[in-house]
Amino acid sequence: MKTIYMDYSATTPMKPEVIEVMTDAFKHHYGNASSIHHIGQEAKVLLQQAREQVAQLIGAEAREIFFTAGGTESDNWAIQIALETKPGKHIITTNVEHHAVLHPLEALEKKGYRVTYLPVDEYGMVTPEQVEEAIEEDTILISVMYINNEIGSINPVEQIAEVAAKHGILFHTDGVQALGNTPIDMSTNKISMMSMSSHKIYGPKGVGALYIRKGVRTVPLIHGGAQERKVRAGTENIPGILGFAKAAELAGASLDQHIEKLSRLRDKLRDGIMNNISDAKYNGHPVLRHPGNVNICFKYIEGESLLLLLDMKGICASSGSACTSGSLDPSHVLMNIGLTHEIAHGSLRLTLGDFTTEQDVDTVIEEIKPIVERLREMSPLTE
Amino acid sequence: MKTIYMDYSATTPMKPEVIEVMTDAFKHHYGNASSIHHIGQEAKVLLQQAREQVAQLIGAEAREIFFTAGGTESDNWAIQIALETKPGKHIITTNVEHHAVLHPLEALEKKGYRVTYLPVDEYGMVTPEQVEEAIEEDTILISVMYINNEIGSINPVEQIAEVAAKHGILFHTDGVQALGNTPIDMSTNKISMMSMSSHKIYGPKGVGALYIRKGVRTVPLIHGGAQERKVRAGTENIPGILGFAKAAELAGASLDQHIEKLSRLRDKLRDGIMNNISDAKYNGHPVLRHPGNVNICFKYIEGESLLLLLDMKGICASSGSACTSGSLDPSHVLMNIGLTHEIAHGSLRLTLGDFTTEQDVDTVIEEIKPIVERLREMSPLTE
Amino acid sequence: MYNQKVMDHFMNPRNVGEIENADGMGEVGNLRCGDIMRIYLKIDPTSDVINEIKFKTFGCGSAVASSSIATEMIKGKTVEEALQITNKDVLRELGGLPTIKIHCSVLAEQAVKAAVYDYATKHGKHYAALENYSPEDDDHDHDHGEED
Amino acid sequence: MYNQKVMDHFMNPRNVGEIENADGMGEVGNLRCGDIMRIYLKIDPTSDVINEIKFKTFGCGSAVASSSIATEMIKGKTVEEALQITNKDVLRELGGLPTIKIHCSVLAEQAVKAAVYDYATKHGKHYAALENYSPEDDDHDHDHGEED
Ligand SMILES: Cc1ncc(COP(=O)(O)O)c(C=O)c1O
Ligand SMILES: Cc1ncc(COP(=O)(O)O)c(C=O)c1O
Repeated sequence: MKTIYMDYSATTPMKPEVIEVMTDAFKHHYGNASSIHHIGQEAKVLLQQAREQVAQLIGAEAREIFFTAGGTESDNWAIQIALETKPGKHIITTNVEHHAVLHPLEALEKKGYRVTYLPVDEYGMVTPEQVEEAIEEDTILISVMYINNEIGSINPVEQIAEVAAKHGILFHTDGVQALGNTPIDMSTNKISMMSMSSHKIYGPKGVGALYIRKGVRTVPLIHGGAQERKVRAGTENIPGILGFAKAAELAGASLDQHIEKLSRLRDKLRDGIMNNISDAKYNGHPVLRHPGNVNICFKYIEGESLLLLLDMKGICASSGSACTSGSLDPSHVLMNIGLTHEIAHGSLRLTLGDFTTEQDVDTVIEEIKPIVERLREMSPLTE
Repeated sequence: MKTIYMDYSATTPMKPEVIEVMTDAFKHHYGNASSIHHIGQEAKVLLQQAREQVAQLIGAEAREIFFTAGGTESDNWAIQIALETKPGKHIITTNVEHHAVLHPLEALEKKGYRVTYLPVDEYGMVTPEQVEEAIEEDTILISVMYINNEIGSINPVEQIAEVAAKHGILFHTDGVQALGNTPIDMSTNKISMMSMSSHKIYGPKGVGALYIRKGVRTVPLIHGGAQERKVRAGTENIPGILGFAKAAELAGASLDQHIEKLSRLRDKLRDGIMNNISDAKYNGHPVLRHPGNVNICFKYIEGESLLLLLDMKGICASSGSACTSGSLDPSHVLMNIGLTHEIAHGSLRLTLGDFTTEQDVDTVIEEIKPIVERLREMSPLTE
Repeated sequence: MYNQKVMDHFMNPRNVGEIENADGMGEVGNLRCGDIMRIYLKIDPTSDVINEIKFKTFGCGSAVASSSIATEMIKGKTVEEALQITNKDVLRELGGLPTIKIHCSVLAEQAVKAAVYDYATKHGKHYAALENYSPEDDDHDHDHGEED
Repeated sequence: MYNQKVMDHFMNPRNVGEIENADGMGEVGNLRCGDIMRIYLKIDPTSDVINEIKFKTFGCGSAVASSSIATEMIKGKTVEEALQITNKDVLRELGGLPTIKIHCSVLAEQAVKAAVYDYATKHGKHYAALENYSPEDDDHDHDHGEED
């Protein structure tokens, strides 16, 4: 059975060009970039090129890119930077952030910090005005995600960055889902820090970066050797970084087509499902949206069952149901956009990417209806 | 010109079997192990197998292995665990630890913690008695490296672990250089935590692990998703972890031969150099030593110059000279085993590994003498 | 995630449906947690044998599988026998469930009890195993635990 | 790490060696920091032209290269001309050094000054450029800075 992968927001398959760069690096560029000999120095040169490639994708300077082990580490680090370089005990964020932002902040609350979790609107978005109103005397950081990973809505981060800059407060955005899926230009905005992750843009796992605007004071989260200009210790993962850079280069070269193609397939998928199946709710913003994200709640059924039956047809998807989130409640994102438990449990996230075909979309539209019907027949909620 | 790589302690080339496992994973196992669909579930199964493979190399249980992004993160994390789970303000370590241990501890000193840096003997080693004497009322952690990365001496960590256990104090060891280079059996010792790094055992960079003995309370350093039993967030780097596991498997299968072969080549290299060149000092313990480590100081010359000239002959090595450490002083390890600046600046570390040949050793013995002589002729210190 | 037996019962659930004019009907679980299980029974009044059983479940794979296997285990048994079946039996029969899904087997046990209780109440029957039973306690203990 | 010109001067250093009965000899740097540079001069007493220059250096690649290029720059120049040469000139001539190695070029400038001072002292000469010079200040400013 053919696999139809529609879980690109969870992680992407790697592009063949990326795999090629990495296997080449595995064989030929194994050096430690801190070493003086030629094997080390070659690695160092490649590292710098990679930094430039990643910088280019977001209109940044190479020295504003600091490589990490992924989006989660970048999020944690950005918070740590605010903590250690700014006096103050208050942080502003939203109630639909990724756990990589929420959980470190919750840990801080236990240590005496105050965190304002801004409520979002029905699309999962906040406004610059909301952010401004929440600012207090001792606010040290505003962190608002760029694109929501579950429902795909795009926040007005550039305007929020303006607000933060006006008040002299650091502004961090979790850009993990935004990178390669929307144009980002650091040379024209005021974002202080942005988290990125390679495995969401067809690069390898275990690599990411934190953009830190020049002038922003930096401290390490991971202490040790003098790598990454002394603020992120650990032998540089050169093959991984080169893979990330290649993925960034490819993403930059085809960003417009990527967005155009995915948006079209996304809307086709949405329409195909919404026109065919009743008692369904489309989540997230209709327009200001991740180009590959479709998120729909089907009444009367539970998400995990839906995923399992889809999987039997080779279709890979995800859900914010309690059962898949491994917790008591459905995902905090679905709850915080105001869904009831009843609806939220039946959520389905289909995320498209560069290997998604028209045929894939047609197949999913076709397969999903009988599956939903079958589960509804089994459900005590359908009357 | 042929490259003769003798910098295995900085990082190792990857074994072909490891590259194969990883490229296969890149193509076929790109799933997010948290996903419910088959692509994710396959990844999860492989992750568990990998955990078992790494556990096996050190006689641990799979659930005692927590994957990280490398040795540095593991070191930082182990310290964080002690910090957050134990009341007390005192930590014991040695003055020859890797920066991945020393720098986080220095950061803690600024926050009011007291750190005892035990002085080492001429070989860079501490005794269990020394450790025991340093224990205070509120000692929360003892961290002593297993094998020193510069001079290769092996500390009596099992006995130190006994001392720690007797006093009910957590014992962490930086095992980055020990893994795959000396037999380790967690089932017969009392080490609480041990840091490991994949790229030192012919695996990929950007992957490592922290061994945490069952029963030791754990908290995250990197907060976020529920990966690694909720204590190390971030999408699992499955291909990297599989590569690490493969490397661990290979290391385990040939540990005895590896140690035997390297020790022989190491001693041959040492003798070849020491018998040929006067005014040289062999650093580190003569017997209790990393099987591939040769560390020699040549009087009257400076390490970086030596490395550059060796590199011109294709020989990759490292040095603890000030110039290569990027700081004012020669490496803290060389200074703390009691060397004078004069001698310490002329240090050379040659580290051998599985791809080192007899021929390589012969070549290095032959090439190094004229280079040392040439630099000595140029030196104002040679009279 | 799930073993073959669980998947089989999820993919091909036995006894799905409703029984019109059922002798007993029980529903447990709640929407908040995302599992609701309803069981219908037809019981021979003289022999007390469960002749027919059907279920409807809203929930995850293991909730469906637990319902399915529980109905299979109970079918043809007397009510007293059926009441002896615990979530442990359901688990054993399924060949195990992931830790965070154990509560689904509890739900199945409770759904059976609730349906029998309904039958007993309506038909004036008394069962020792229902002595301390109260439908309000139904809400299964919902600790999803830690993932393995 | 180093550009081709630096590597060339490191690999093939010009004017390595000693001058017996040198007219001036200067040594700067210290062992602690790992760089010591010694320069020997032969100077024509009437024209004040530096006829011969040799150096011996203990230090890293850039220390050797700085010594080598400095001796090349100075050879054949008058003492006054030689004293005008600063570490910036040495750096420019080398085509640059990594930030943490800049101090090596400073060392070269100071070694020349020290050697000329020695000559001046021994031969009773006075040079405007040495007016404020004192050999004790020799110790070059040793901030290795941050790596790029
Ligand atoms: C919005 C968002 N932030 C952070 C992360 C974490 O990134 P990583 O898995 O690279 O640690 C993810 C994905 O998992 C994400 O979607
Ligand atoms: C003893 C020791 N500890 C820690 C590390 C850091 O490991 P990594 O480079 O994987 O972060 C190294 C190597 O760099 C090491 O040799």
